[in-house]
Amino acid sequence: MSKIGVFICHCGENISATVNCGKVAEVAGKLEGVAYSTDYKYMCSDPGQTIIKQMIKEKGLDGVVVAACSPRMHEPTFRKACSEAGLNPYLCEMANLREHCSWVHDKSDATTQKAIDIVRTLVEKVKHNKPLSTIKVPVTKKALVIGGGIAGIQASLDIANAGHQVVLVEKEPSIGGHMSQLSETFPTLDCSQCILTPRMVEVAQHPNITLMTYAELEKLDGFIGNFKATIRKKAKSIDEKLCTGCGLCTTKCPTKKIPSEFNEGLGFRTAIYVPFPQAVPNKPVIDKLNCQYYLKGKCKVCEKVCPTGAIRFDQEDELVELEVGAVVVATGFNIMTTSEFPEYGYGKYPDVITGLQFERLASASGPTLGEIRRPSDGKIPEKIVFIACAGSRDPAKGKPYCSKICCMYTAKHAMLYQHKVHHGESYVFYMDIRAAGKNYDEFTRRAIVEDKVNYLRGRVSKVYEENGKLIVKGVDTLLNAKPVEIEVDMVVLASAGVANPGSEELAQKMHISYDAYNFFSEAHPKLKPVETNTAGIYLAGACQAPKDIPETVAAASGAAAKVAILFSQNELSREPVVAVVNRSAPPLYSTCVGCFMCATACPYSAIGEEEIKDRKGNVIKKVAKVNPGLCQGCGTCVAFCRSKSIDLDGYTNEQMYSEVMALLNE
Amino acid sequence: MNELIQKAKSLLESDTVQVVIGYGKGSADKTRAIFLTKPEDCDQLLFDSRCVQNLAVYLTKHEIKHLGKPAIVAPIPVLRSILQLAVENQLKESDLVILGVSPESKLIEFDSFGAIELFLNAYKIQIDEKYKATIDKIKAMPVSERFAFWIKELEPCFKCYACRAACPLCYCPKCTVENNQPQWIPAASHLLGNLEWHVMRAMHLAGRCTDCEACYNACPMGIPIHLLTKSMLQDVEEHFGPYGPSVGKRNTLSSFNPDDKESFIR
Amino acid sequence: MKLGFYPGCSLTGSSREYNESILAISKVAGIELAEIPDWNCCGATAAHNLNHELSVSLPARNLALAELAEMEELVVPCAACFNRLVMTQRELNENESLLAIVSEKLQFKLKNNIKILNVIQFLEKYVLPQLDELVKKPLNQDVACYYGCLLVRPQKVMKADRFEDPMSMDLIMQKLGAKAIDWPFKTECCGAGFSVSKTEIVGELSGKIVRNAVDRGAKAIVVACPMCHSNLDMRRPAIESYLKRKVDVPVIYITQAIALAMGLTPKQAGLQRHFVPVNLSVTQN
Amino acid sequence: MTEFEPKIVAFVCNWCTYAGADLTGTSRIKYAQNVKIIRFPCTGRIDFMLLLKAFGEGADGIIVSGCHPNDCHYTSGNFHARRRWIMFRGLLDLLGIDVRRIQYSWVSAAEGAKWADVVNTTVTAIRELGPYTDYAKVANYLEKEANV
Repeated sequence: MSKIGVFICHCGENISATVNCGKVAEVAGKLEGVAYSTDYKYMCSDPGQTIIKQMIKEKGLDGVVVAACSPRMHEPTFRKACSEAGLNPYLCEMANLREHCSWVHDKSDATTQKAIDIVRTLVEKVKHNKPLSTIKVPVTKKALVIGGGIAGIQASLDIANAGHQVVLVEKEPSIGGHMSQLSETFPTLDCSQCILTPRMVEVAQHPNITLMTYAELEKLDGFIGNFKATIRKKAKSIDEKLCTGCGLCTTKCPTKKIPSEFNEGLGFRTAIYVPFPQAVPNKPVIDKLNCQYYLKGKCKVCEKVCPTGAIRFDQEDELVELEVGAVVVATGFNIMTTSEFPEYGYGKYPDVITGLQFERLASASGPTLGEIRRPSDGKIPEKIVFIACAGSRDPAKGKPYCSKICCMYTAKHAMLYQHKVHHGESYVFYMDIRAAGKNYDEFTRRAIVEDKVNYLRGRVSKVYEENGKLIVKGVDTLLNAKPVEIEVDMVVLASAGVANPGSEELAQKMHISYDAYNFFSEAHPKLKPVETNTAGIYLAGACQAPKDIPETVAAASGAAAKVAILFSQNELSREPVVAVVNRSAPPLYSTCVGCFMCATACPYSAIGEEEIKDRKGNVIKKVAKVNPGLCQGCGTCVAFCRSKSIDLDGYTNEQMYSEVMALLNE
Repeated sequence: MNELIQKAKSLLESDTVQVVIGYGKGSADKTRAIFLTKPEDCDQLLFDSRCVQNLAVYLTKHEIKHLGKPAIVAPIPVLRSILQLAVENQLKESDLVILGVSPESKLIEFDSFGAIELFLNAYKIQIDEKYKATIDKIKAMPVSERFAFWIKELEPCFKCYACRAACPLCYCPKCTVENNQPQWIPAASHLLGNLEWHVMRAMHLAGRCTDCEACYNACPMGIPIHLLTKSMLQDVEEHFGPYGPSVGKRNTLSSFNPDDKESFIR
Repeated sequence: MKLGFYPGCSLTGSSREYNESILAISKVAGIELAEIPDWNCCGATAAHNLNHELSVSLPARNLALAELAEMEELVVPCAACFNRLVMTQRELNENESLLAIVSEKLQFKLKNNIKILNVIQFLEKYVLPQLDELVKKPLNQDVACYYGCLLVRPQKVMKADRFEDPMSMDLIMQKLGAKAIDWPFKTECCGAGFSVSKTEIVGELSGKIVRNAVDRGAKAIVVACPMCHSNLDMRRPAIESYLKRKVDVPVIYITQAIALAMGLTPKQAGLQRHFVPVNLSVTQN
Repeated sequence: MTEFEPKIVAFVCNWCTYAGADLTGTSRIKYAQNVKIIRFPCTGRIDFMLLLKAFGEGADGIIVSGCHPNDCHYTSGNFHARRRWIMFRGLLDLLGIDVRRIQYSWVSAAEGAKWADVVNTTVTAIRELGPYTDYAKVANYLEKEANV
């Protein structure tokens, strides 16, 4: 026989104005299993809570129903009170008499009767409540940051500076990402490398950061606080401990004509290479796909010239397993290589280039040492056209979204061009100028007014070559709307920002969601912008959508803060509302028959297999097993289980069943 | 037929399998399931149009599993059930040898579940027009009359659970009806319990049933419970596309499409 | 194999050679084209500028006649006719009330599921597979394939690949042994209907097309649309007066090019009907 | 004779409809008293058997309500529930269990007014249909036997 206490709250007059609280308490007191029942003006006040606590002790209550406001409001309050009086908090339930009864009905006997029905229902539920304890999940205070661009660098530094271990994984031989390729940055025109390289060095030297370059995530298992990551460290073919980074090998390597990724194909590199002079780590890797030795079995020039004997041709990929508590995904973006736009001639005409290529031309460390020279013949272009929205805002052929950064960098490009080629003429074809941001509109205005960049509002229909010139056919839609044809020396496409190739695969490895364009999805577009739907995995930067540097850095610091918050606790406490697969006596061991319909239905991939073994270790049967770290307690699995073998603590079959029975039986 | 007998013999002789599940002569003019463990008994095997029992039901039975690895005589309904059992993780390819029987009574061997699926592509589940007509007729009744019709149909049910025992997909070791915490369905047979039992049975088969009619064939009272599952098959097809067991395809009810269409949710 | 065939007005008048060459190559390829009995205007230009219902009803009648003749696929060589028929089919499939109005007018319930093929789609599906065997005299010339607008737009309906830089005719021409030059004017406007009202505009627009083709070394311009053909060919005087120079590059239908490559005579291909003479030594050697 | 007051049970999810009904309360929007709410974590948790049991225990009508598609707190519980309801509804309809007595709806945490409307229209509809005597006769079969 249960000993349940029922506490009816008047909520001032919020409840008692329409519900006869005294009557409710009186009737509730007579219900089977109710040992004590009372009503009080403010149950949530200190004296109110004291009544509950006293009665738990005095009457030895084994269940409590507080009939007051919505449990969404005060359930934690009353559960805490019960807990303080020594009663398991999960033996306390709330009956919602305010939002669901007194506020929505007029004063009448029927309203009071409904209140009684609600209380009776919860009393029946509480009879079947079990003591539950919060689930404690230990937290491994080490973070994995995937991607070593400015987002990954910022996130790593912030987490490391908060005192936690970080492993930063970068797939290229150096960290730095797209930002290291940029010339100057808007809206201040300060040099990208100058502000980035100190951060890169800081990463390399930080005692809390382990840097793994030329490495990729192979697998991610586990759950918040307890991930197990497998990292593939691709063979660099050098012994990093011995290599001093002297660079002799890269100067002697006979294979010199490999298009440089860092220079976007506008320069060359060798087969053993450091992607750029400021690379971190500043040690070379051998590109096996282009190295003569790997291709033909002969060469080994680098091995001969290496003063420390650091070359290792037989090195193999290495798989490293890491235990981490949180993951920050900062894999960045890429730009559309516009094969979908044959009319712009990208790939056909060497002097039609992407914005990223223009960055390399404008960069002091680039292939032209910062002089704007066109790729075909090295001439300084006298006239240049910039095409904005090359692929963005184009549902027919490109991407329907706005790539956000192009308006600003196109203005910057035109400005840099005008600064470097004083007599040059520049044109920008645009749809709209989207320059929302601190000092952004001023910047684009400066390009137009001070640097005399010709902005033409209209689209380009075609770029073609005639007599060594590029003819840009477009339209100027303003005022005297007319078709325009401009003969130019170079065309720069502000290509749409797109998700990195392989991001879909990566998202699947991590079980995070992604949108139709393969950008990773945040848990909530407004209130959880750096969280993913998987607890413990956060997003930073342009892997989520195209972002500029300030926005990326802000997101990275936001993600780092989330990690630091997580790491501020030794254990995570979770509501024990999780699903459980039953156990029974042999020979059944569990009524679960292992059809795993629940596993396919689980939104969190929280259900796995468990082998039930006999004493000799032989597998008797395979049953479902819920990982309480991953389970979020939706109970979808419960409704699927044909044999009722899986149940949800807090909302068990018995509890829900008795609620239905009680509600309908006066 | 000889082919089948020879194959069964050689499987037992070589000890590839320890039991052959097949059809043999039953009482009167009927056939029944037989379980052969000795090569010399294989001559008892037969196959003809009377063999409608779905033998796949034995594959998950504890008693049969104990006999060792089985070979099973599998006409199309059995093949469908085997495939569905595989989808539900109840069978592995290495668990059994399948002696497929084509509609022309030819022996077909399958080396993988994929091969069964490929074969079954030519034999999609099709609901007989006469059943469709019956279902339509029932659906055309006014709701009260329809309810009365079914209550009357279900009244003779005395919960022998033969329907459950005959169904290859009712393989749970402990059924919801045996659950008493809470007692979802009253154990005794009476109108409400009968109704609840059959609703539950049909729902548990939604999207899984392969339309073998074993339940109906097994029912001693001849209650047309197969109409329920057939109607649900139609519903599956109407709402979620073509139906049929398929390896690697999620069960209709444990999967979803964000664009699922309905017209009754406000 | 028997396919439905809708010639339209142009193919019986100004572009008879288009008709002749299609029929000629079909015969060689063993394809029977069955003309829609009692066909009428496709609704182009006049109708679709003035009366929407009429512009749908006219092509719908043709579609209905084709359905009555139990045609499953319909070849429509004229790009304008093709455009009208396809647009009509789509519109009737999307607009039930319009379909009801049109069905009422025609006294016929359209199933509206005929597959409509333009000449390129027809060639790709039925001629291309046998082309290797049928080419007897490869064309060893540089040609410019000119697509114009009607075969590729509106993109949503036509679903042409790379509609700013289509390649389908180029690929067929390469099969014939010709070299299809890479040029930027494949889909530029030829001036279309201004041919009649403002010929000087056609002179300028078509002039730029012809000039670019010639400057890039094309020895012939290959087309698949009667309108394009007449502007580039018949309006050559206007083109020359715009360009202020003489241009003798011939304009041929892709079907004529195939006919020549199949070894048919220039007459069978209808080459004698052009305004700009087609110099055989230019197209074939 | 007093007017028939239908007994209606509402099965709702915690995150959308329960919160939506809370909002109805805080907005002081009045609705009929006939509906009593049972809180589930998610519509995905709602076992079809509970709906049957509710009719068996004398409910005249049922409301099932949760998050709008794509808004599920658990990302996809409501999608699973929707499929289940599509199938369950078809089966009940075939069996002559009156599907008009089950109102399914999506009510978000922001739709306090919609909740009141769903309740009121359901109450009106069930009132018109009258008590569910067909089912009650079957359900009371047991009691009658016990009384004999």
